[in-house]
This record gives sequence, structure tokens and C-alpha cells, in this order.
Amino acid sequence: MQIGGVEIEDTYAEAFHMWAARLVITAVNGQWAQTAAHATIGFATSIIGCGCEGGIERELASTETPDGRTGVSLLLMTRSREDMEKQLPLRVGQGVMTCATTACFNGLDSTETVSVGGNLRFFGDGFQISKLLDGRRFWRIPVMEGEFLVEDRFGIQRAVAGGNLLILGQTPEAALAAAEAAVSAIRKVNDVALPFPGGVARSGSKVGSRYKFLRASTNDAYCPTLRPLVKSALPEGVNCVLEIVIIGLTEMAIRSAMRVGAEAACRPGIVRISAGNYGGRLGKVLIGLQELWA
Amino acid sequence: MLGILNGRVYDPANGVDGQVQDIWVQDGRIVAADQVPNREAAEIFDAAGLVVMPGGVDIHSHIAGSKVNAGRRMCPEDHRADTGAQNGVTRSGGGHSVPTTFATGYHYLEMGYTTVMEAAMPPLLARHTHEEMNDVPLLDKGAYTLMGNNRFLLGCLGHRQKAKARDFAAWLLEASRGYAIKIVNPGGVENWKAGKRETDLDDPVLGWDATPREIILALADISTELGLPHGPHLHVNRLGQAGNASTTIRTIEALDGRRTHLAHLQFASYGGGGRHPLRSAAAEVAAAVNANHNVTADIGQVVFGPTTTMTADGPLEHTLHQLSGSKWLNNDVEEETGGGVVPMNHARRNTVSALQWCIGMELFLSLEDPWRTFLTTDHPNGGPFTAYPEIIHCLMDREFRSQMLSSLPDKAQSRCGLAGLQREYSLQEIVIITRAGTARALGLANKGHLGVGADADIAVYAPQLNWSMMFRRARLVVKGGRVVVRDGQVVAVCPGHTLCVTPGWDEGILPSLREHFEQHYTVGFDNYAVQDDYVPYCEVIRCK
Amino acid sequence: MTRTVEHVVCPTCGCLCDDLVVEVDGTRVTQARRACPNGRTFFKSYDPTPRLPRVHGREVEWNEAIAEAARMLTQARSPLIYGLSSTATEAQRCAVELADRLGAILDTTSSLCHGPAVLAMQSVGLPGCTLGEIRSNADLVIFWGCNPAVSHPRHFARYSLPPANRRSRVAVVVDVRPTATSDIADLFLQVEPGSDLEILTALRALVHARPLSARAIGGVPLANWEDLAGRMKSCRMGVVFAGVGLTMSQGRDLNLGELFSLVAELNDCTRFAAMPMRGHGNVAGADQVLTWQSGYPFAVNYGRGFPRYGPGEFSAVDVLAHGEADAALIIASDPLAHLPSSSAVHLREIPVVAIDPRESLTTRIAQVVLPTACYGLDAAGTYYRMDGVPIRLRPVISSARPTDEQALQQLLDSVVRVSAGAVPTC
Amino acid sequence: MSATVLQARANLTLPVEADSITPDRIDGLQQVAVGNLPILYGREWAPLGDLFAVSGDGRADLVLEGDLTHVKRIGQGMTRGTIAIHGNAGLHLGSQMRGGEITVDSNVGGWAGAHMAGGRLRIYGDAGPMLGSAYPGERRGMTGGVILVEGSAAARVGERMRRGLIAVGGSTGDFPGARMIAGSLFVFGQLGPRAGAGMKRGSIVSLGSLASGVLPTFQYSCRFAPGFLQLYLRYLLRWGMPVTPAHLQGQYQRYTGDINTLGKGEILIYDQH
Repeated sequence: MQIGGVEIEDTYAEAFHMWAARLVITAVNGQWAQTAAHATIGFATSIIGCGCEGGIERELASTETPDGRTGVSLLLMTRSREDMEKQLPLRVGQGVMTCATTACFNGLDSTETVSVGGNLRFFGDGFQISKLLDGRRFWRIPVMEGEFLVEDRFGIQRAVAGGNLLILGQTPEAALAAAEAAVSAIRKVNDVALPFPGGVARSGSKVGSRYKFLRASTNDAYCPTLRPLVKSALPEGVNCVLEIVIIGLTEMAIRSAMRVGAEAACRPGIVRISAGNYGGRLGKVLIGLQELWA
Repeated sequence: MLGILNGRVYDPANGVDGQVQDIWVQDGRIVAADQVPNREAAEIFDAAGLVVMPGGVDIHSHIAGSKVNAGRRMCPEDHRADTGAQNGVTRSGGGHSVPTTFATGYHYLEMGYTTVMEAAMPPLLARHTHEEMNDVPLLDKGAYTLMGNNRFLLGCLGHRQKAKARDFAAWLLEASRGYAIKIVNPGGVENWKAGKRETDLDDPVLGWDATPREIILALADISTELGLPHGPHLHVNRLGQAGNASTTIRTIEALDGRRTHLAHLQFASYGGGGRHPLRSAAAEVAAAVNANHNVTADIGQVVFGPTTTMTADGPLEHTLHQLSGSKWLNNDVEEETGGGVVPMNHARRNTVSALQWCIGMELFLSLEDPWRTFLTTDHPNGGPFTAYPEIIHCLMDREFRSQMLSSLPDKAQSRCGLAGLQREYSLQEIVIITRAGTARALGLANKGHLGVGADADIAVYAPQLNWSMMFRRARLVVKGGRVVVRDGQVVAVCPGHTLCVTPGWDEGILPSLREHFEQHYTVGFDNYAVQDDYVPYCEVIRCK
Repeated sequence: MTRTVEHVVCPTCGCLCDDLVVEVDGTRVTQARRACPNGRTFFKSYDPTPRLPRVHGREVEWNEAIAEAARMLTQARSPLIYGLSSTATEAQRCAVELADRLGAILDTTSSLCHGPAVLAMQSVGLPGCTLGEIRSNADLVIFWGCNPAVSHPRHFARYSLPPANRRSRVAVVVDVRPTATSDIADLFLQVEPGSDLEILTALRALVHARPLSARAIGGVPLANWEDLAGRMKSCRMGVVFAGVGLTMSQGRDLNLGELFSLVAELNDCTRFAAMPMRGHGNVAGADQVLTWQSGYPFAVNYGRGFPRYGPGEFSAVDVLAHGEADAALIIASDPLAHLPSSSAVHLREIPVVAIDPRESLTTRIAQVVLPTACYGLDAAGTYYRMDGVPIRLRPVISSARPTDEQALQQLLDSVVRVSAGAVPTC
Repeated sequence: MSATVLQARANLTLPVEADSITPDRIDGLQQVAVGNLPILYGREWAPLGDLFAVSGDGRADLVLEGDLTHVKRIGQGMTRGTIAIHGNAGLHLGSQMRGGEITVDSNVGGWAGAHMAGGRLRIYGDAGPMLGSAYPGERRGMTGGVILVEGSAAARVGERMRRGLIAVGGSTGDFPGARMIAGSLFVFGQLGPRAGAGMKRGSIVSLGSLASGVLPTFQYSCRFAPGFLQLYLRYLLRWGMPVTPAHLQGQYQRYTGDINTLGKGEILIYDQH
């Protein structure tokens, strides 16, 4: 099928289940909230190297946050509960607690929870204060600026990572413009986030490598420079490929995000929209591209 | 006239071990069947299938007096949920660990106990103890007169006036209407009043030329010389402290054959101390007791749950207050003794409480002679006396006991030898440690057995699925020949006796006593001794 | 003909001095040697002439009065028994049983004066001792909000400041105004009314060398409190006598709790005791009896068939102020004279039975008055001193009237008879 | 939603103990059975129907009408459902309650919500002494739940409170939050004297005026805008408490104490300047 003259390949994105948490970071203004958010998920692009994947879900107005300040909502995903128990306190402790004026709240209602404030409180060295309001416990940790307020436990739930689109463009300019359009479209979708820098990954990967110590390596089938050397997946005229990777709380959310992303990316200069998969060997969630419009 | 027929009778003092027998009662005493003139007219209780034994005799329990009442008064939270309504026969009352006087009497009787000894009576406050005991219905009771820190006595000992000390002790027993000499942390309370926190067996008593060892030996000798039926009731030095087993063992050695009762031995059998954690030294202490036949002991078993600790050992309660942060009541009694109260929760998951439970059990199972080993919780220190049935269950049922043990913190399990002890008490042995043996140690010839001439204090139980259910409520209790409990309910009330001794003393001590009172007491000598009005049902137990 | 009785106990106040020498001429006391002015008045003013009970102002036979009293109490739905501070434990025991059998509310005068001390003790404990410990060993004696020179005149000589060792002890008075007691003190700290709690909290902090920024507390410079804290820590044995100045001022039991905590903490470094300066002769005994029989020292409600504790709810002041009693039995007390008028007024609206050796405002309004003998004068009985030491009162004259105990026992028997047919059912 | 309505038959002046009046007890009971519930009237048990006219169909939700000033222990220990009281209520209202909601149109007596462990108590009038506090001898008072008072509260609000939230729209008597172990106490009117005496932990927040200075054992620490207050104030605003924008934007002076007990408690005083 085609949209706006761009081919939608009959393939599928291979997504997989992960554990997700949603963090609400507030601050004195949006800029400080963004700063804390970037510090927290800046190095959370790929589960392969970062221990988790995370991205900004959206900005929150002051009417949407627990403490009435502007904020940012983040999604963070890990392979296992145990990883979440490590990653969340680590990232909130280093990324949010250190950042001026911020507070950090749980954004996910769930019976399954992991301790965040409950771990970070020890930073208070015995001076931390617990507050229980309406069934939620918060920790007030004294810091030089005043107090860092952080929720005791954060809800986690099964979620989906690995939703993706490959944008095959004629030129780097066209591919980038299409990717940017896709990103800004996807950012309007709830319950999803884009873990890679600017929402775009240029270094898509395949599983395995010729080196024993490396579990993933460059996705050579889509590297334009390797077209004659490998079994290339690139049609004629494609000189640049960019990938949009999507994580989301539900498969539905990922599907919505892929659809609006693909639609936005179908622009002049784009040859084809594809998706990355591993032959169905890794992920349990297979999202057929053409099904998105079915 | 009453006949309890066809019951399985447990009367170890008379060698009866579960044989089916009839028990006949007339005029408050047990009589032989052929002495009952008119058996047809007797009230008959068919005890077929039931267990018959003498009424229980508790050798050490805090049931009445100033510090018991201070515990009641300080802890309304102890009583709120435990209440019993008046019903025309009984009075209302309640309290979990420090029940009201009436409730104390009823609860003991419902369990088949008929005699209880109040373990610590400050002489100056003896009227109070007796007033309360008169409001404890049904039970026969006596009270032990505190002497281990009495300044007049310390003066006699310092001046090596042994005869004067003996006459004083005899006078004080009579003046206070006491039953036995009680020694609590000898010299240690006096030292605490002078600012010294801990006192061991051979430490000096500040301001006096005496040591705890000398006090103990003198009072043990005095008990023997006066022919007291129960001879000195000793709460050793350093009670409750880690590492106190060495003090206990040295005390037993020091006694060197003198007849003595060691109170709540569990609190005196601790190893560790200093940098080492608390551990059980029950095996060592038990070995010392086993080897010294002059010594009897009650255990002071800890049971889990909230309780109220109280003792004349003022410094001990101060330490407990510092450790627990709980509220603390203290009452130093001029010239005589001290006293303190601290509420406490013996929590199962607390290593110390759990270890205390283990040490008590270990002692029960390591002390070889049941005639010298007695069941107590040092009520309410280790827990309320109402927990006796559960303790009996632990002693008689190895499996139940090991289940309890396995629920305790690992540290407690590993710091005692309880897991290796397989012994199970027989029913006959239970009768000994709760009745026959205690009566014998107390010198109560008419109690603790069912022979002809004994007081008709009888408990009848129905065998149950488990021992604690059986002992919780007696089917029938006869006190002084009257049926007072049926099916675990008090159905009739009458006053019990106050057991006293009158050892006799030389009037030659009166002038110096009078002088001592004028100098040091705030109550006149002539107003000091307990008047007859306070012991309307006095029963004098003869000295030998 | 004059008789002399020795070792007589004076039941007037919580001191229970037991060294009086009383001379009796016939049925009147002519001399009460060694007694303080309060005690002298007590002994000499007493008239033991037999008197008939009154029902609705009419003199009747004893049995008739008992029957009428029993009828009034059993017909009430919410009867109150109150008083008991100036009667013997023997009578108090009967009174508690009567409350138990009736399902009544029972309160003593304790709830009005030193009830807060009991509440404080229930909150934090109470490190105390008997008065002889103080007489022999104390070297720092603090009178806080009390004036024993007037209320307990022989307290100094017998217990707190005996002449023989007066020089070796320091007497401190903390009060809102100079008193006869502050006149004889070595150190008088005059404080602003209602500042006791601030002062006591500050002293606790100072004893632990915790920093305070206030320069003056209770109107007294901090340096003076630092000095007092230093004395408290360095004495050999100290004691604080707490008076109604603490219990009746703002904070009440919390003041006392702060004081008892302070004293408890002082025992970490020295020996220290606190003692409520109890007034009425046997208010301490009433506490004791009620506690051993019910578990609670005052303000007890037996309405459910078992005792429940409710200071502020079952205290006579509150029961009456809220109009929650429909009959009252007043024993050895004069609530009409002593209770706040908001409470006393209700007593005029309900049937009242008064048992008292003397006439009072309350006996004047009572529907039934049972004139009894007076413990310590023409009846023997047990009183508890302010430190809990029980003493047996010796009667000095023979009685022609029943004792409180006998009156209450008769009333009890009568009540049990009356209500036997109508036991409250669930 | 229909409810069981209990209308006091007469002016009850003698004490009535109505601990049987809880949704837990009446749930599923027919009108007659509700009328037969025992209620202590003075020293005698009476059927509830003698004192109250019962209407409604035996639903768990209760409406009480009449002057209940002398009716004590309503809702004691309740775990669910609602009780709406149109009039005054007596002592111990909702004491030891663990869940559900009680609302009272007007004033309540002492010990309301004492030892409360959960649920919500809303009082539109004034509260008596010992609101949400502890009975004598107990170590802990309120251990959970929310108490909201639109009017004033008498002395010793939240004494020995261990957890939970109390907010008073008006003023308090003396010793608010004394011996607090933890929890939060908000006072919009005048905060009574000796606030937080003996407190170990917990927060006392004064949004109005102070009756007197803090105790000497409390020490000034700083002036700041505590983030957690935003959560509480917004919560209280939702429940109709008089939170102003100034409260939300304001600065607070923090005093810590009581240094005699543990010193980790705080009094936060809204800084008007």
C-alpha cells in the first residue's frame, strides 16, 4: 500500500514486553523540569547499553501535577522488575534529586510497585520525613536548597518497547525532515515515549555481531554505504535511513504512535516506510505495518 | 459433705498416679471413705473419665500490694479490653496482666489454683498488701516479707549481731504478717539508693559493713533457726543482666547446703554480657541446682505478649525503663526496700524476649527434680498467670514446643540449647511442679495433696484435645470443702485464708527497734505493726 | 474525767501525722498536742452527739433513711457516687461494691485536685518514694505550686525539712506569688502564672545541656533556671513536691507529665523523686481502693456491669455539668462547696443522699442525710498517706453513730434486695 | 441512595451509649431488627427503637437526626459505610473507626476520632477536646484517617497522634499536637498555645495566627516553601477547607522540636509578610 506516494512495506515491527514506570517531575518552571527530565532519561536510549529505555512522554501543565507546578512526564522501561528496582532510584537520585527545585512523583496507578523514595530517603541521614496522604507516601529529604520531595513507591506495569518505523529517504535532508515530522506527531500521542536522542535513532541495530563480546551491531542491511557488501534491504535511490523507536504503556498506544508517525513521515523524498524485526525470534508483539490502517 | 467419685487421681505426695479413686470431703478436709458417716446424704460429683488433683499452689506471684496496684493504676490501657461483669455472685473487674483483686481470685480459681503466695511485701506497706489480699476472694494467700535491704538488719549484720538480726527478722515477719523472708537484690537496692547501679555478690553495701553474700547467708541461717516453713525466697543479684548466670551459680555455691528458694530462675540464667550478646546459660545454672539439693527454684517463664513488669528491685526497673523507653514508676520505701513498675511487651520477634522464653523452657527441661522445680511466670513479669495452661502444654507436648521454637528468631534459637531437649513432662510431674512440690517447698503440710487430713482444695479437669485447653478451665474446683467453680465458672465465693507465721522473738530488741524507728521512720513504732483487723481469716502455719 | 491517748493519727491532710497526743474529756477532745492548727480544729470542733438521719428534712429512724436512700438510688437510671476522700478504705471498699452492684458512676475528689497527677503518671510514669526517704536523704527539696506551710503545716518538720538536717538541704519554692512557704525557702523563683510547662520543658533541656535561645522563661532569667538545673543534677537526692498550682493551672496533667519526665531523666545522673502534695486525708486511699477493685483510680462507670475509665467523661465535674446523673450519693465530701458552680447547680436538681459526720452545704440540700461517725475520732479505719503508706486510725472517743462503712453496707444490702427482682437485662 | 434514618424520639439528657450504631452492625438488618439493637441508656440496656424512631429499609448507610449531645460512641470502630448526623453528637464520635465516613452538621463532644485508624470524619461545627487523640495510658492516639473540622477544636487536638491528617478550619485550644509521634495537623485559625509540646515527629502547620510563641524547646530553622505542603493544601482545598492562593504561594517559617523528646517534629508557620 501507499500513503501520499510513499510505499508502506508489508512487514512488521517486532516489539517486546518490558516493565514500565511513569515519572512525573515538577519544578519551579518548565525549563528546570525539562532539565531534570533530560538528566534522568538522557542516557536511557537502548536497553542494550543503558540498562533501561526512557523518554519524555509529554509536558504537564500546572493543573495536571500533584504539587501544582509545571512538570514533565517520563516513561522508563526495563527488562525485569529487579532492573527497575535498580534503575529508578539510581536515575531519580542522580537526575532529579540533584536538580534544583524539582520534585518527583509516581505517575502510574498499579498494584505492582517498586521503592524509589523509600531507597533515596537514606540520603536524608535520619532527618528524612515521611508523609502519608490519601494512601500515598512521600519522603521529604533535606537538601541544601530546602527539601527534595519524592514519592515512596512507583507503580510499574507490563508495557511494550520496540515499536519502530524505518524511514527510507532519498536524501539525508528528506529523511531527517520526515523523521522530525514523525516525532512531533508521535509526541502528541499519550502513553508513549521516544527513547533516542531527539526521538530518532540513526544507528539501528541487528542482533549479534561477528565479535563474541558484542550482542548487537549495526543494522547492515539498511546501511546505504554497505549496499554492495551485504544482503541489502534498501531499494534503489535510498541514501539515508532513520529509525523511530517507540516505547509505550500498551500495544494500542504503540500502534497509534506508529500510525501517526508513519503518516507524518510520508512526505516527498521518502521512498518507503519499513519496520525493524528479527524474524519474529525476539519479540512477542508483532505489529504489521499495513495493519495499522486496517 | 462431698464425694468426688471415680476420678483418675493424681496425688504424687501420696504416690497416687492416675489410679481411679474416690475422694471424700467433710468440714473442709479430706477424709477417708469409712469416716463419712452418712454417705447417702453427701453431695456427689461423678468424676468418671475426669482427672482429679489437689488445688494448685503458686509459689511466686505478684497479686496484691503497693506496686501491683501501682501497675494497675499506671496502665489503664492494660485493662480496657479485658473485662468481666458482675453477675450477682462475682464482682466485676478485669485487666490483662494486672487484673483487679477480684478478677485475680476468679481467674486463679477457674484454672484450679487455690493457694497463691504474694512474692514481695514491703513491711511498711504491709497493711496495703493485706487489704488487697482480703479483696482477693477464695484463694488462700500468704506474703513474703522483704528484708534483703532492710537497714536495721544491715546494721545488725555490720555489727555481727546475729541473734539480734534473727529476732528482728522474726519480729518483722510477725509485724508485717508475712509468711517467709524475701530477699530481693540484697544490698543492691540499698546501693542504688546511694547511687551505685549494679551490685554483685561480693560488692560492698555502701555505708554498711556487709555484702550481699553475708545478707543471703545470714537470712538463710535465720530462716532455718526460726524453723520457718519456707526458707528464704531469694531474688538474686544482677537479675535480668546479661552474664548473670555466674552470679547465680556463685550464690548457689555460697549457700553451701542452706535451704533456699531461688525465685524466677529464668531471669537469673543469662550468659553473654560485655561485648558478647545475650545467650542462654540455663544448662550451667541447671547443673548447679541439680547438684545442690538444698535449693528449690521456680522458673519465671516468659510468655509472649504485653505485660507489666514489677519488682522490689528498683534498679532493675530503672534499667528496663532506659532500655525500653516505656513509662517508669519507682517507689523507694524508707529503710526497707525499693520498687518499680515498667510496662513491657515480650514480642515473639524480639530476640531477647524469644531467648528468655527459650531459657525458661530449657530450665524446665534441664532441672531434673520436679520436686524442686516450679511453674511460675513471676506473674506478671514474665507474663500473666493465665498463661500457665499454655506453658504446661509446651512442657507436655514436644511437638507443640518445637513448633513454638521454630517460630522464633534464628538468633534466639541458636543461642540456647532448647532444640536438643526432648523431655516431655508427665501429668504427674505437672501436678508436682504446680501443686505437690510447691506445697512441700512452702511447708504447707495440708496442701498440695489429697491424703486424709489435707485441706479439701481439689481441682477436677476434663481431658481435652490439648493440655492447655484442659488446664484453662477446671470442671470442678473445691476450696476448703466448698464447691466454688463449676465448668470453669465461679459459682460461689468465700474469703480465703491469710497464711502467716509466728516464729517468736526476744523482747530485748524492742528498745533499739523503738529508737531506730524514732530516728528513721515517718510512722511511729506503735502504729507500725499490722493490726489483727487486717488478717480476719488468719491461718498460722507452725514453725518447726 | 480526762483521758490521754497517744500515737493518735490526724486524718486531716495527706501528711497523716501519727504522733498526736490527744486529751479527751467525756466525749469531747480538749487537747490535740503536736497537732497543727488544721488538726487542732478538726479534733476539737467535733461533736459526736448521736443524730438521727433525715429524709426530706424530717428526722427518721436509721432503717427508714436507708430504705429511702436505696429506693432513690435504684430508681435512678444514671446514679453518681462521689466523694470518698475523707473516709476510710473500709468504707471506700463498700462504696465501690455499691457502685458495682448498682451500675453507677463512681468518682472521688481526686479527679478535681490531683487527678491530673494520675493522668500524668499513666502517661509517663512517676519516680517516687516514701516520705521517710526524703526525710533521711534529700538535700534538695523543691516545692512547686504548693504552700505546705498553710495546707500541710507539719510537712516540713516531719518529712521535707526536718530541723535536724535543715542545714544540709536546700529548699526551693517555685510559685506565682510569695507564700508562707517561700518565706522559709533558700531560693524562691517567682514565676508568671501559667508558665509552668514552659519552665519545666526548659529545665529538661537544660538538664541535658540542650541549647535554648530564650533569655527568660516564666519571667525568670534563663541563668536562674540554669542554676536550678545544675542543682538538680548535682544533688545527692532531690525531690519535687507538686501542688495544685501545677495540677489546676493550664496544662494540668501535661504539666505534671513534664515534671515527672524531668524527674525520671534526673535519675540517669542522680537520685530524684516527685510527689503530688495530696490534700484530703484519705484521697490517696480512695485511689488505691478504686484501683484494686476496678483497675482505675477515679472516674469509673459501672453502667455496663464492668468498670470503665473516663476522666473528663465520668468525673463528677463533667457528669454534673452535663446533667448526666439523675441521683447522687455523696460520701464524706461537700461538692456543693467545692465543685465549680456549673457542676454544683445540677446537684440541686436531682435526689441526693449524703453520708457525712458533719453538716455541710451538701447535707443541707440532700434529700437523705445519714450522719455517721468520724474516722480518727470515733471510728477506726485505714487511711493512706500522700506517699501511699497506709496507717490505721485510732479512735479516741467511743462512737454513738454508725460508721460510713456500716451505713454503706446497709445501703448495699438494701440495694441488692431492692434490685434483686429487677436486674438490668441486656 | 436510600439510608436507614434514626430520629431521636425525645430530648435525651441522660447518657446514651450508641456504639451499636454503625453501618457494620445495621447492614442487612430489617427495620425491626435495627430497632431491637441494644443501646445503653444510663445504666440500663434499652432497645434502640425505644430511643429512636427507625425508618428506611435497613441499608448500611445511616442518617441520624435530633439533638444527640448526650449520645456517645456513635460510629465507634466502624469500618465502612457512612453516617450522616444532622445535629450535635456526643463524646467519642467515631472513636477507633477504621473506615467509612461520618459527617456531622454541627458540634461534637470530646474524643471524636480518638484512636482513629482510617476513614474520614467531617465536622461542620466545632469539636470538643481531645479530637483525634489517645485515651489515658495509651502510647498512640490516631493512627490513620482524616479528620476535617470546619469550626474550632478545643484543647489537645491530635495528642499522641501517630499517623493521619487533622485539619481545623477555625482555632484550637491549647496543646495542639502535644506528644505527636507523627502525622499532620493543619490549623487555619488561631493555633493554640504550647503547640507540639513533647512531639517526636510530625508536622503542625499554622495557616492563621498564633496564640503565643512556640515553646522554648522549639528552634527556628528557616523560612521556605515546603513542597509537600502543596500536596496537602490542594487536598484540603478539594475538601472545602479555607485554603487561599496566598497559602499556596506563601513562605513558611520552620521551627523544629521538641528537643526534649526527639526533636524531629516541626511547626510550620505561614509567613504573612
